[in-house]
Amino acid sequence: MELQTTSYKRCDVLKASGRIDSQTAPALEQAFNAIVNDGKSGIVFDMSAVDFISSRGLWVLLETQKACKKEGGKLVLVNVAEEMKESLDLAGVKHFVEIYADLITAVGSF
Amino acid sequence: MELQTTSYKRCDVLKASGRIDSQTAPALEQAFNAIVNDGKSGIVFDMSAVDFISSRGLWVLLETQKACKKEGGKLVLVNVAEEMKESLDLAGVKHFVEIYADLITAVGSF
Amino acid sequence: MPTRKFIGRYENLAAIGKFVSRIAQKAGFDAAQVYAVQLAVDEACTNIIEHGYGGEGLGEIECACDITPGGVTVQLRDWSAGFNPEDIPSPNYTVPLEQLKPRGAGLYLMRQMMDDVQFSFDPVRGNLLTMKKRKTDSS
Amino acid sequence: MPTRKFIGRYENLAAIGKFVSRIAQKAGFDAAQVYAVQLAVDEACTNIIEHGYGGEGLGEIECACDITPGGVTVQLRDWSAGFNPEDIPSPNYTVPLEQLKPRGAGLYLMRQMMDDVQFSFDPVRGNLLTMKKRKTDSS
Ligand SMILES: Nc1ncnc2c1ncn2[C@@H]1O[C@H](COP(=O)(O)OP(=O)(O)O)[C@@H](O)[C@H]1O
Ligand SMILES: Nc1ncnc2c1ncn2[C@@H]1O[C@H](COP(=O)(O)OP(=O)(O)O)[C@@H](O)[C@H]1O
Repeated sequence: MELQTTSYKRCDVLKASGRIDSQTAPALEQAFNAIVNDGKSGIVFDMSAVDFISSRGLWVLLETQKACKKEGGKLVLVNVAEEMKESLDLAGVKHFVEIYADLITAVGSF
Repeated sequence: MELQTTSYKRCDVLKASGRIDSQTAPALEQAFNAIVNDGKSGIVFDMSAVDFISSRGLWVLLETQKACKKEGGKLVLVNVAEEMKESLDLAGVKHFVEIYADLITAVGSF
Repeated sequence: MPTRKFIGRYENLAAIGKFVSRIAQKAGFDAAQVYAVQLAVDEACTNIIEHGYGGEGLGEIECACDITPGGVTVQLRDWSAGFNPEDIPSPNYTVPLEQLKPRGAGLYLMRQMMDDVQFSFDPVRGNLLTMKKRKTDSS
Repeated sequence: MPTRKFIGRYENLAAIGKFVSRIAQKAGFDAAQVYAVQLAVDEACTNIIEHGYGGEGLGEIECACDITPGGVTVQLRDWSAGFNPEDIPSPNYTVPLEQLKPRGAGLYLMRQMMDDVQFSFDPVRGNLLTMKKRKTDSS
């Protein structure tokens, strides 16, 4: 898994590539925490290059959402591959996190 | 020339296609005015599909910038074709209007 | 049945996922179904490592996977203490976000992703988790 | 010299632009140079319609364009009253935005886009605007 953050005026875009599983989820968690600890609570998670995300990764998203909401912001997802949508739904992510179809709309939602 | 507006939380993206000359610039002017009269002063002008813009069109951009700034907002440009950049410079547009390379950065600047 | 043995470490999850995905692909499953098989297996292996063995590098996982007339069967064997799957409640997402506990989706996802999930526990021959996914008309 | 006559209407600007662009392309100009020729001609024709004839549909524009050994030459002829180009100041962009007057970039752009811009005024044979763009080493 690789991570890359781009900062905009009202949100940071974190883009991950590869697999998010029990091995790699801690690094993702750290990257989200780094943004939130920096005082920024608007985050777009760009999943266009994510091949796989297990429940361990999905919990990272939900915990990040908790932290963002607490600071008056939000986490949103963008470019979620069709085949992983069902698991995002089953793991509760869809209830708690907005999912956008493209990056412009996601960034434009802040 | 064709026009299309997409609204985001803090800006509207106006995308034009085709030629902007003395024939078509008035329609562009109207479209910008409609946004500003709607109380919205954050505008991204997406020029990715603009083939040509004469000084008549460039003045529309500068007048729109005046109107946006007056309301505390701004007009920014995005996806300006390489061959038209010199004329934007010579007609003063580059002095008064930010130019972004991609739509996400442009929307993210609001 | 094609069978491979892995040390119970998270770094092996990618290889395990690739192993079962390839077979699911060969079985003619579509992208969403292949993903479902990989996800169920990843969740199961994570549980074996985390809850069964109680940590990384403390035991092995044997992964067998094959195409069957009805679809695909995956068998995961481990030599941990075992548990009672009946005791595990489904996750509850009807609570407000702040009250959500970051736990308990794995078993639920396995059961949703696969058509049949069976545990059998044997202190000698090891615990066997058998998961089957059927090829439906749409695949 | 390939020559075409157009009614002085803004809706004809696209056709005039296409006519000169094609020839500039054939001359081997790159995209920026072709664009420059088209822009200069568009500005000139807009001025003839707006300032020369004082409105649309009130006179004709004859557009001649050809490849020369040195590059491309465009000639625009109209039968309006004429003006003194020496009297026209260059635009000034060093003022604050609010003080900017939305006027006076046309002539300036023509001179910047082309290497040579010559006006000649003749009440009988019409006014002739001759603009030349040289092929430089880079093109
Ligand atoms: N292989 C296993 N060995 C022992 N306990 C297990 C195993 N798999 C699941 N469990 C038990 O079931 C519970 C629920 O598992 P699961 O749904 O995957 O969620 P989580 O792993 O997030 O707790 C675990 O907390 C654990 O107590
Ligand atoms: N063909 C023309 N006939 C008469 N007057 C012209 C012509 N072209 C330019 N002018 C004069 O020169 C001025 C500057 O022209 P220009 O630089 O194109 O800016 P603009 O058209 O925006 O005023 C015009 O306002 C007009 O007075």
